[in-house]
Amino acid sequence: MSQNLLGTARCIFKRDLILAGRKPADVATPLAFFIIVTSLFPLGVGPEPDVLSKLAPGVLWVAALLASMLSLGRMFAGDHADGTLEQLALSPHPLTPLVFTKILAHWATSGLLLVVLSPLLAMQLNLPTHAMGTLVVTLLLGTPVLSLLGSVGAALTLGVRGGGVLLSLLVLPLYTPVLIFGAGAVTASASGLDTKAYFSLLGAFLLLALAFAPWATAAALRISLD
Amino acid sequence: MSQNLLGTARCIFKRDLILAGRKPADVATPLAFFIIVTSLFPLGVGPEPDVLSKLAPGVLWVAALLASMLSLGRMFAGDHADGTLEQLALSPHPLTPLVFTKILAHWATSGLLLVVLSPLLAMQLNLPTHAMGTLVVTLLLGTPVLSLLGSVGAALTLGVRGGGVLLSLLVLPLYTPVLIFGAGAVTASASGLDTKAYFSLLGAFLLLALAFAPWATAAALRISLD
Amino acid sequence: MSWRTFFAMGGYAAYVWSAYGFATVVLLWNVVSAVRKRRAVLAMLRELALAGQTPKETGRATLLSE
Amino acid sequence: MYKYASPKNFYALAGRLIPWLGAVTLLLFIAGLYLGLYVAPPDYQQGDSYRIMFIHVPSAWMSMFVYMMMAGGGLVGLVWNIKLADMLATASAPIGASLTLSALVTGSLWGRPTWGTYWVWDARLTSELILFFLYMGFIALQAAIDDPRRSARAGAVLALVGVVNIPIIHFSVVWWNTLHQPASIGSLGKIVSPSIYPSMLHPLLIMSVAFFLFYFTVLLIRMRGEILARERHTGWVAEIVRATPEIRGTHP
Amino acid sequence: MLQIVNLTCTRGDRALFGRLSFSVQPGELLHIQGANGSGKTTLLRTLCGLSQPADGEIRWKGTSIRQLADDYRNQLCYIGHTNGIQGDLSAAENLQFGTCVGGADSAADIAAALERVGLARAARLPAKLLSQGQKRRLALARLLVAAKPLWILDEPLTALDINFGAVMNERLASHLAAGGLVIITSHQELKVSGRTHKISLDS
Amino acid sequence: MLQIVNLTCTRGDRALFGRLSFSVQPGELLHIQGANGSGKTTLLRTLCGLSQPADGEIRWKGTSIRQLADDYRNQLCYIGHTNGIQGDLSAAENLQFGTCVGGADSAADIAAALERVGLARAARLPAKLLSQGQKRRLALARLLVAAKPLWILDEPLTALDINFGAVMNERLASHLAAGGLVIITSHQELKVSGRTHKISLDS
Ligand code: HEM
Ligand SMILES: Nc1ncnc2c1ncn2[C@@H]1O[C@H](COP(=O)(O)OP(=O)(O)OP(=O)(O)O)[C@@H](O)[C@H]1O
Ligand SMILES: Nc1ncnc2c1ncn2[C@@H]1O[C@H](COP(=O)(O)OP(=O)(O)OP(=O)(O)O)[C@@H](O)[C@H]1O
Ligand SMILES: [Mg+2]
Ligand SMILES: [Mg+2]
Repeated sequence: MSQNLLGTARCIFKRDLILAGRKPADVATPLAFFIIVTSLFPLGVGPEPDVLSKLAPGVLWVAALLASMLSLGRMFAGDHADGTLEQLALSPHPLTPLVFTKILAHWATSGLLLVVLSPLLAMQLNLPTHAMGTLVVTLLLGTPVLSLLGSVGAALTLGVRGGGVLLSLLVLPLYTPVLIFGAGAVTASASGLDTKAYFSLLGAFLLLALAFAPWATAAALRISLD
Repeated sequence: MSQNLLGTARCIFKRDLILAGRKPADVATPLAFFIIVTSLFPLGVGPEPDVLSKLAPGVLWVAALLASMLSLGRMFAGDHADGTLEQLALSPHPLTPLVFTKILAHWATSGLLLVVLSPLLAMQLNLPTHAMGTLVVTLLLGTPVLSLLGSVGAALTLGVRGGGVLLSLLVLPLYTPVLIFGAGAVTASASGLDTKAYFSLLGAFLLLALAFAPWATAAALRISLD
Repeated sequence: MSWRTFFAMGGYAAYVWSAYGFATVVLLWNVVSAVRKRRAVLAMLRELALAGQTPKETGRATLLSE
Repeated sequence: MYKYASPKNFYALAGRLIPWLGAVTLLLFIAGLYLGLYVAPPDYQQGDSYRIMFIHVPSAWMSMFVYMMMAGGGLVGLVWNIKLADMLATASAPIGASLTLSALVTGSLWGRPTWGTYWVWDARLTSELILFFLYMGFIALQAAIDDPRRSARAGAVLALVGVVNIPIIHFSVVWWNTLHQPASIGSLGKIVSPSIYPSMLHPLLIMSVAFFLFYFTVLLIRMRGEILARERHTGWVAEIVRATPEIRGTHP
Repeated sequence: MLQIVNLTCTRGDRALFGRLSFSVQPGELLHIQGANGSGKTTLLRTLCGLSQPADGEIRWKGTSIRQLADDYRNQLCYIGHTNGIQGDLSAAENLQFGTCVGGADSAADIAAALERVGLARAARLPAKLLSQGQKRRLALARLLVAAKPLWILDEPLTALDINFGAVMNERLASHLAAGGLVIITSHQELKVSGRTHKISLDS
Repeated sequence: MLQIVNLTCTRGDRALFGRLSFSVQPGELLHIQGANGSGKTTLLRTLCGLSQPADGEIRWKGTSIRQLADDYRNQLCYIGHTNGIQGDLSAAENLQFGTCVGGADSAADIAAALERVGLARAARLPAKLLSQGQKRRLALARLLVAAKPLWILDEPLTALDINFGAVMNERLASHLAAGGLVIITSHQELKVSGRTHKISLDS
């Protein structure tokens, strides 16, 4: 074993990014979903600017959450189908950090892009400009939590009949705390209130998820491979 | 050929209902999704009853639309995998009415249940009671359109990699008119306005979809089987 | 207290009795579905036995050559 | 004690326990209902509507207790590979889900006369709703996996992730509400004061014990079904199958 | 009766076989052979009308099958690689559905057909519990109920044990004797008495 | 070295085989045989530690592999039914990733290994364009780079042509000669010189 853990992790990360680059449609579809859902909303609720600006934080966060959930499917499915996941599970390195790397790569090609896209959509929904910064920061703290928690669900539903809808059923209830504080912070900031408490809570969630989710995902993957 | 078309259609309808009864989870998951998504919105937007009641029509309709979209996956996937679809395509009866029967059965085990569930969720979102009737009627007119249009998408994405997300991209743009008029009617009724125009438009969509969608779905299925 | 006042529940009859009614349904459903579940398993095992799919003896590996 | 950890012995033991447990549960229900609906006087503020408490509160308590049992069973099954613990988790889920539903519905029906609305996005209500979703997720996941061993272990991981999340969800919802200053509805504590009359407390306690025993009774029945299904290749189950007369009307 | 003229089939962008011509008369069996991936399944599906040929024509009683459409489909029974069996329905329900979709209406025959393929005792079991061979038998039972002149069978003998393989061979023979047509692929040797032809897709 | 004691494996709720015991020493090859569905793949996956046995133990140098965990996995190279190849990466990238995950770090060897399995010219092609046999070769190339003592191979010869099949047999022989262990399934006959044993899972 001349290769250390870090080298292997870098290897996995690089590969997943290359793959995302070679299959741009996989990356683009959740983004498109994000855009479509936020655009559907004004259609459903009506076009009054002040109503929309009041709704904007909630709608943006819910749409980001749904989009990030939809992108979970591809996190392990491809590797499961072609046998790469077996090789990963048979690696002499512990599975948890390897899985963590994969989650990171997934976030970089989904959640991160949602964050980048969000100011544009926020503008569409008349979110006050001074709340834009908060929106970006909460999404930056929150979307990794979504990827981390979601990875557990994705691993559990690997190769399971009706996996897609099932995944959403498993994952959505777990997402609520992030949603509450993410959207809460943006609303607070839009009405000029302090947002420090929200940020520290979101940070705490992120730390907790970082500590537990990769481990649970690794366990779930071993179960799915059994 | 001693069996006539009607008998065969009844046979298909009965079978799909029996199957839904034997796999209650498949039926329940989109419903759970509907409930969860409508419950996410208050978490994102905040619990004030009057804000919620303003949002309610849009949220309910968007959630119904997403749930009905997610349930599309199972419309043909099972039959495709086990070869039943081939048998259907080889039936001496024209494929269009048979497919129509399948769509009907699918609606009865998804859209119809969403309609039944909707007053409960409307209550949770503080929708004024006098708008409840409109909500139910618009959903009753609208969800069959969703199932009909969706069936085309489901048939086109059969057996395609990444079908789930692709399906949503194909289908969502088609759903927008239904969403606009469905949610519009409920909003109008909540603020005490007339809703006749909306109803006739939704009715027109339904008739149009009834006329064309089964035929397009049948064509798409033949292409998928090729 | 007359039966009538008892059932009237001080004007809250609709709420109280539907709550109790729902709870009763839930409790009964629990019992019935649990009992039926076990019966269904038994019935299924009977069918399996009748269809000749008796539990297969665990196969035993045989060494062919040394 | 240890010998009852084998499915075969447990099956027999449960079979003997169920009638007794069931009988005690039934008696407690009768006593609780009599005391709660007939003997206890109306509340001076809420009139008779408070009587919903006697089913609402036990349902709500049990909904949380059963989730703990489910997660505990999952943990034991996952770590020590004990089949009975897996079965306990699987069998608990539908019971817990139905009791959660009961708490939600009875609570709503109580809310209408006291709050004037069936539903508010209050902290406790919201987290109870999410608990219901967690149950549904567990049930759906286990239903979707055919291999019983895999299904049990996947369910266990999910239940454990859920159990870590429940306090987080609970407190986030509480803070969410305090931050949002929700609709002016007094906290539950104000409505039912701590100095509750004994004539109201006794039926509540009795009903709570009844619900508790009810859970165990149904759990045992369900576990017996699970045992038969998962041990169907063993000789002793075949023996039971042969000894049972045909049951009509239960088509697989 | 069934006449194939200059048929060319492609998959992806690769031609599998080109300019294939043959005809099958009542009472005849055509055995299609070829290596894995040579295009046998593709040919059968094309003959059914499920796939469109890249070129060439298929005629039934002199008329193109594209023109006949439903009338042609009413003459044939196709059993493919997949059995067309839904695991959550019982064996009897599956067969019932299959014959119903096939356009036959013969509730009474279901039990008899199950009996004849040796599944009488498994009739009420969910099909997912059947073994691979039993599933194959259940699919083949459709042939018995439907009573169509043209049988198109893709590897019908896979997963069948020797006994039932022999039974199948007899069935094929009696179908031929009654003036039926059979087009079949099989990697195994067929022992059917009657007029049988072979064709190989290997180039 | 590798010792299997009283192993029982189940799938679904069905026991595939029970109380299997054997041991494999350095320089030995064990050929596992059995009908389709008899549980060969299940056995190999259990030996890798991917599946948990229902009962029994697997020991490597006297210690249970559950205890050894990563240390045991560092000793083995498993090639399963699926090749572990991602179609959108090139052959070289795939091999690079495979060896990296396997814990070896030998960028230089990649080209040599591809050369030795006859893929030098296809190194930069996306793997999805490789033929079935070329994909199999690419998977097997991992064996050459990784240099692990224990090889666990599930039908390694499928899709390989006769030439490369012979090359594989030589590779196996030289691995044995160097003191390696091989556990292999194959429906074909193996022509490996060295100490080989056979075991059948059919009951
Ligand atoms: C849908 C509506 C409701 C839901 C989902 C609900 C849920 C719950 C839950 C989860 C608990 C257990 C809390 C714990 O022990 O930590 C509980 C307890 C309780 N609920 Fe409700 N509740 C609802 C409506 C009501 C209403 C309207 C009242 C009275 C006006 C009420 C009175 C109580 C009381 C007195 C307790 C026991 C006290 C305690 O444990 O703190 N609930 N409820
Ligand atoms: N969409 C596709 N694109 C390219 N090639 C394809 C596609 N679908 C199938 N093929 C190829 O077409 C060929 C014909 O497949 P077909 O199933 O007809 O073979 P077969 O003769 O029935 O083989 P078998 O004996 O294995 O059943 C195969 O080589 C397959 O790889
Ligand atoms: N989840 C499951 N539930 C029930 N049975 C299963 C499950 N997964 C696999 N099986 C069955 O387990 C058996 C063992 O499969 P395995 O892949 O080990 O066979 P094999 O010996 O490798 O066969 P082959 O020669 O075809 O590769 C098969 O009969 C399969 O049908
Ligand atoms: Mg074929
Ligand atoms: Mg195998």
